[in-house]
Amino acid sequence: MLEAVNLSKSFYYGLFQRNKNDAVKNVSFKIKKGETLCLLGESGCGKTTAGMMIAGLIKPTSGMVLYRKENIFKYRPKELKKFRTRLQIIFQDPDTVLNPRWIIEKSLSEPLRIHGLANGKESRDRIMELIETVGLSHEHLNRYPFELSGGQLQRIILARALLLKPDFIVADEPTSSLDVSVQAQILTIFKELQKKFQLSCLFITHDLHVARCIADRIAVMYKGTMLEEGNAEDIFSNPVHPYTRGLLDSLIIPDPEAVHPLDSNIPITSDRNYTGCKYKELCDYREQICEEKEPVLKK
Amino acid sequence: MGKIIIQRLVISILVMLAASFLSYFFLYMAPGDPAVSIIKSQTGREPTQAEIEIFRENRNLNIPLLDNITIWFGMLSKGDLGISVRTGEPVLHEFKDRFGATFLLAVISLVLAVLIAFPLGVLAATRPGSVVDHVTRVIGLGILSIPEFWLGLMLMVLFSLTLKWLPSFGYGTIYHFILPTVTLSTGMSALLMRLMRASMLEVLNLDYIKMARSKGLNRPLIIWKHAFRNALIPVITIIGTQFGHLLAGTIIIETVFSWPGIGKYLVDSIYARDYPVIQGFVFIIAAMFVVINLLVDLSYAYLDPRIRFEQGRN
Amino acid sequence: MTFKFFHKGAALVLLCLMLFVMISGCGSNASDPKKVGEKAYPSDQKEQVLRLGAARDFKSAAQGRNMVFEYLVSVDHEGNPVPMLAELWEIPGDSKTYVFKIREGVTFHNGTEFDASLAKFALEYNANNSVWGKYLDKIETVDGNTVKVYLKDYYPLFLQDLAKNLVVSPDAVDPKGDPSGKLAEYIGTGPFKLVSYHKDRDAELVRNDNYWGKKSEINRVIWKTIPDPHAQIVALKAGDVDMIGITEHHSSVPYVEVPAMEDAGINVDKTSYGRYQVLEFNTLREPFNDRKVRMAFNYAIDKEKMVRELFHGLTEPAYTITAPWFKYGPSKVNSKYFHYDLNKAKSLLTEAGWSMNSSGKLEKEGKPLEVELLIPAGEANADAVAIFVQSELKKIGVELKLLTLESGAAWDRSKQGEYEMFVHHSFCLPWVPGGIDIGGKYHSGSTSWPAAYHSPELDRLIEEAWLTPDESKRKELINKVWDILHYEAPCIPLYDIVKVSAYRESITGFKPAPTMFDMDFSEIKIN
Amino acid sequence: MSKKIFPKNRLLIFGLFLLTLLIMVSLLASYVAPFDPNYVEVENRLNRPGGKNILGTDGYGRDIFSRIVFGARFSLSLAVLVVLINLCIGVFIGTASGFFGGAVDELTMRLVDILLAFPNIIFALLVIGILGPSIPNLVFALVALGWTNYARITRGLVLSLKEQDFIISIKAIGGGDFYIITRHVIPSIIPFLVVLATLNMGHMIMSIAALSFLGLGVQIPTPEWGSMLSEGKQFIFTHPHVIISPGLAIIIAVFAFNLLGDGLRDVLDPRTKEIIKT
Amino acid sequence: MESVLKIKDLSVNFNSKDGIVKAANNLNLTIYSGEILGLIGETGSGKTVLGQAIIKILPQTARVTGEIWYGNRNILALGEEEMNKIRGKEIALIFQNPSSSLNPSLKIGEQIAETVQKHQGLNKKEAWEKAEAILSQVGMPPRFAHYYPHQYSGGMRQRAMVAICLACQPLFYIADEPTRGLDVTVQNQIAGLLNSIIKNGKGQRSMLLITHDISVAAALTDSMAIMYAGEIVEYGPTREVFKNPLHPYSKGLLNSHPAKGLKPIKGFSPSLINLPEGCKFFSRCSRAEKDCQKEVPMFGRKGGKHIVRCFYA
Repeated sequence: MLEAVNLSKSFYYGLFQRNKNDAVKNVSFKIKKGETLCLLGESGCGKTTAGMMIAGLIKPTSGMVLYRKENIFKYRPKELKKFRTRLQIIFQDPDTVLNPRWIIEKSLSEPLRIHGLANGKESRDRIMELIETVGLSHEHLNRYPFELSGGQLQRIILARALLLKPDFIVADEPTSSLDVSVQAQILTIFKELQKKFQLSCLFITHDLHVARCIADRIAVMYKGTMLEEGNAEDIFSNPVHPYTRGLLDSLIIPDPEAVHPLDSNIPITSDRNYTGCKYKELCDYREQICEEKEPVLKK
Repeated sequence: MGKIIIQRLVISILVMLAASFLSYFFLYMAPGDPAVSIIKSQTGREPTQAEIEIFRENRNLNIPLLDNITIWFGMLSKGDLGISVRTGEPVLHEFKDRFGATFLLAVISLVLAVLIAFPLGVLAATRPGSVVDHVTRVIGLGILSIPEFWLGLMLMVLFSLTLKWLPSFGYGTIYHFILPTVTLSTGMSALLMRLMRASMLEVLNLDYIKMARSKGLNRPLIIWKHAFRNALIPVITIIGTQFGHLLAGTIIIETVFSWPGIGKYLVDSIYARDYPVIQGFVFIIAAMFVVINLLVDLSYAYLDPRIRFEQGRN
Repeated sequence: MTFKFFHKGAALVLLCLMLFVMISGCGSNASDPKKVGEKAYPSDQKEQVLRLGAARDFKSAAQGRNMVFEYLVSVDHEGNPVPMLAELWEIPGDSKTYVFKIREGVTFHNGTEFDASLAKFALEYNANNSVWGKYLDKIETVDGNTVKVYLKDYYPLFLQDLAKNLVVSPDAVDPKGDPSGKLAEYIGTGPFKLVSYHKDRDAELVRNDNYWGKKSEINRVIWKTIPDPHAQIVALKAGDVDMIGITEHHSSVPYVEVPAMEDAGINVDKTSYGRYQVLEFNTLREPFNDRKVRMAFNYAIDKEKMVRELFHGLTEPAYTITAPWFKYGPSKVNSKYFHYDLNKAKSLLTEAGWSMNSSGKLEKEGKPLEVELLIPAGEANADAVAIFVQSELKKIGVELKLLTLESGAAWDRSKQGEYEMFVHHSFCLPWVPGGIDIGGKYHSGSTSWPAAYHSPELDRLIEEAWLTPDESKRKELINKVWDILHYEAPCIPLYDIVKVSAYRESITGFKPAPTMFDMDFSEIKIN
Repeated sequence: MSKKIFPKNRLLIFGLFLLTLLIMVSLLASYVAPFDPNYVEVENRLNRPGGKNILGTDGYGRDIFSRIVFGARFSLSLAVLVVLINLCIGVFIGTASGFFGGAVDELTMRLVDILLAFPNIIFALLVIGILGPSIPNLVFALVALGWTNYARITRGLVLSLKEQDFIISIKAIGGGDFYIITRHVIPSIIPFLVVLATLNMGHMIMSIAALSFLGLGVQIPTPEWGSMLSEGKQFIFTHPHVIISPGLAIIIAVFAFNLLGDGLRDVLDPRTKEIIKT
Repeated sequence: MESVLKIKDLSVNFNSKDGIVKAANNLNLTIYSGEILGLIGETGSGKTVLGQAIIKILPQTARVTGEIWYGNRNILALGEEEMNKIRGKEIALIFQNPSSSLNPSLKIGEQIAETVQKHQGLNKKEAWEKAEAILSQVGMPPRFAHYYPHQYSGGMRQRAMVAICLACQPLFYIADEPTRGLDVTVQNQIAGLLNSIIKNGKGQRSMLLITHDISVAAALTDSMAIMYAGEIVEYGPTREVFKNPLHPYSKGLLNSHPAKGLKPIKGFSPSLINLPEGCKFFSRCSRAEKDCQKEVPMFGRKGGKHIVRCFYA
């Protein structure tokens, strides 16, 4: 369905663009139809950049994104516009995704207008249908975004994403700015809809709990590189990479009876680019080879 | 930071050269002959053709445009800006003899404006919605609506003509400074006060001010140590850019108060088509902008460590 | 990398340093302890200090230079050459050779005695900057106080030109002793010595006690630069200066202020130097190619009213092209003067084919009579005159449009004949007034005024007049020239631009100088 | 929302009132003014205020009140013209360089830096000193530098908008650049531009007056406030009324725009405050 | 156990352009020495307001009524000067967003030292030495005192924030969402740090932990209060509340967590401007009856310290 092949993105900055920052380095994965791949990582690990590349919004420095075996960065404008109806993206902060000066209905009908797919009553019917699917009612349509809560907005955005009947969704931390109870609502709806519309999904998150709920497969990212990828169950039950293991170990469970992995020591890591394994500074299993070579993903 | 400064300097020098060439080029292309204007201003009549030719020959006005530019470059590399067509004296001297007066006027006005504006701005910001705040706001807005030259004239009528307290023109004693500096600093202080208020209000609403309060610090300490310094940063930029307006303001004020500065001389030189003076003055003024902007950048770095270390972090 | 350079106060120190350098480097003049013209020089009996309020910087004003420098030959009020540093001169034979007898007992301010060789130097120095230099063959010193100048051709204005040529010491130019050098130091022979000078601010002069002529009572002259005329008046009223207006070659004291000044007990002197403000016509274009229209315009303007209302009756309306009392002035014009006469103006226009339409405007073949008056920016009183003339012409159905152009651009227009009417003023001494010299305004060789009135007859008369060395024949020819010009009405003379000097009551013995470029302090006293 | 805020902002209302008054006066100048503003009657010159000339007469006997009334028409329309031209150029360039970035952006922004560094009065002085005083030259001198501020602010706004999720999301939906700019970007920055232009109006009126005062503005005898001051300056010590009333007219007009701009800034969008500082 | 802070009938209202925001309604809460009390609630439930009300740094538009007893002093009745002697010295507030709560133009050391200088009368040098000591106490090298906030990473900034609050060794801490926006590993570190501060306080120190994260609450708190729409709906020892949540909202909240089944509560939280009459949870509650809509339920005691504001719990 969709495949990322050796995606890399470097940002250049400074005088004469001499300094380089590898936001994403050699990331590859495949997503099958109806499957959810969860991109898991800490803030700043490059997962959002990877998501934007998948959605075709950022051009990679190297590598490609194949959608149904076609490189999306080689699309002609018309094909690209078509592709935009097939793939939708959901952002982290629902407050900012809709034009604050437009009423909800206008924002909702926008995709249809852009693609000239439907107008008038037809458009309104489709919107009504979707808006009810996400648990809202027509009274929300005449409101402005600031009049709605984050959870309601995220539903609207979900509805808008589905309006064009896409088959792929990139969801970039769609619930991280929401409260637990709202998060539960959104995730439930999301899962329902995914099943209903047979959606494939790239789900980006830093929350292990969420990943566990939603993912079929999980890819763990750290400082721009992918450290581990596998079935969600496998990753949670048998993490291989020391980083993944550390991540799982540090998970606090909402249960006062459990033993909590509280740890008040702080490791101070550097921000610089260096050779070797990205995780070496924090790794308990560090050896000489980690200093020298960057390990590659293996099965 | 260092790199940014170097980058800026390089661009600025190009800008300086471009600006002075452009002004020269425009003057060269414009109608009017410096010989005519200058002889006219000295004798009060139009010169005859013969006189014009002699004058042009003597003041090197017959050199073609391009040659002139190369000559100017050559002189510039020796720190020479050429000779005024009008007075026959080196442009640099002409500038130096007049700049002191303009500079003093500008700097005293700026200092005066800052001394008035900052405390008032802070006062208004710390009491938003109070009488002080409303009054300063309306008065500030009103003052900003007064044309400087008109204010100068009115002050002159009031303090020189009617009350006979202050000299209306001239240069020399401290009394001569009062009217021009008050005129110049009035508008500027209103502007800076409003800026200071806005900036201060913004800062006072930030989390770290709450944090400072939660530490039990006294109000004056919070206002001056925590808020003022951070509020100053955007204001400093404006002061930097305002320097240009200050210079522009002095040009008008100099004509109103007969101030012996560069403003009036520049205006006269434009009319006299005194190419070397215009070219040289524009170059120097541009150079001053570079210095001012540099100072603004430096004070930025002094005030805002985020900028100081920007390059250092990565 | 952290930027160590900015440790704590380093930036602040740097800032202060730069400010300090800027102030100390550029403000050095400002900190001059000497307060020129202030109470430091009390005007008591022992020392007479005259403080002049001047619009211009001392060195850029001819009046300033002429306190320090003198000429070989000067001119009187009418324009006759009179002796100055040359006691007398002879023009033997062919009128191309001039023999100057140098005055004895004249010394430069630096003590060197002025003699024939220094006169020769001064002549050579000036030849480089003067029109007569083009005619110069050679200069010889005959003996210690005789200089002989040989011209290649007859040049009628040689003596008048000398009245603009400063006699400078060889030590005054840079490089010293080089006739093609430039004036660097103020070393002259004049009645005052320059002792201090601040550009655009002030200059201080002391009396030259070795002066050859009548020494002034004034010990010290302070020249204060006050560009704004109103500021000058305030200064005069406040007693900061003793005299204003005298330092300018035009009227810098606004006429409107004069009555109030007189009321305040200030003495005001109004001297005519024969400089008239005029409106030039473009005689090559419609409608001013028609003499009748030009005459009609002359009749249509009430100059009496203009002078009375706009200029407080301080000056006289002008009816001749330049002052009649000049040596070569239009003193014997046969034509009638164009005194204000609306009916005549109207009938002349009707004769010229312009008729009144229903809306009260003149038109000819459907074309309205619209004229543009070009005003060079900065021309004194031009705006007032323009607005007045506009309202006057409106009364005869003429629409006058006003166009102010930067004076360089306006001058260019005049050179190309691209104007209809032009606010201008006539020349004054020591130049030939009235534009009737060869290459002057009314000579077809004029490069500046190709659209002024020209005719072959006029050209012939002008050329003949100036090429004859015979003074009486020249006068006769010039009278003919004036006759033609006043018949043709090539311009509208408006009024005499009198020079207004104002001085405090304490000053007595004020005497206007012969030309507006000089000042005469020989009789002045401060009581 | 607006109902609640407007009555609170009394200054805004006052500014609006002043401005309406000004616009009415300038539109109905021929009815408001008792005399022809250019009617010269030298016998009647320099009359003190009162009598048949409410504000007195000037040095040529023209009615000052009538000249101020006609001057309002002139000053306002010229300022509006300049501001509109600046706005259009600035918004066009600012949007283009902010949205598309790259070398064009780099180049225009350097140009803006250069032009911003140039004090605009000095520049106008150069331009008009060289080209001569006339209305087209005046407009040119004020436009040549005036657009830069709009361009800079528009660019800043567009840059921050461009990074906002709602713009990116429309890109992701398939909206083209032109669609995004015309439907989302420009409408979003209009409130800022309105405030900026209103505040700039006052500034422009003052600049025009200042240039006219220096004799670089309009042709005589056009009634314009700055040139009235310039003409009246010679009477400052004898007949100050000649320069007091045109000065007050300028202040009232500028004050009206400042009040309006300031009030609008508060009302339209709290974020405007941060971006438009002065 | 001795009570440190007693909040009685505290209400906080704000005037906004859209109406009166009722951020807190009749809150009653007691914090005992040595304990960490968790205040759990969602965004907009008024929990942050409570924290700032205790230390009296709410904006001037806030209207606060009720009593807050700190020892034998009613904080709400204290003047600004007396309050300044308590702030930072006896009660410290750990802010939720360290990047914006640290003054960007002052070194971290200075920001710690100025508190010490103010409350302990030390001179500048001594205060700086103390600041370095405190930094190492929260696990950072003393040289970091000379760094500016932007040179710190997110987790380090939160540590610096804790260090500032720790400077005068106050006895009562208010931690406002201290783990929000941090990565999992860093969250653990900060949680661990806060835990150790209280646990090392020999029973003298106590903390009000304001959070929306029930995992953190589970890990740190001794007792917890659950807030909904400006009201406390349930209070009790943490273990009991987790084991046996009584209020329908508490149940829903706990069950919403992905690790606990991801079972959402239906509907949306009410806005604090238009609060419904009666039980605020009425419209979302599955067990609601008619009277819930009319009357605000009072607290009912359900064994020990566990109390709940529900008619049917």
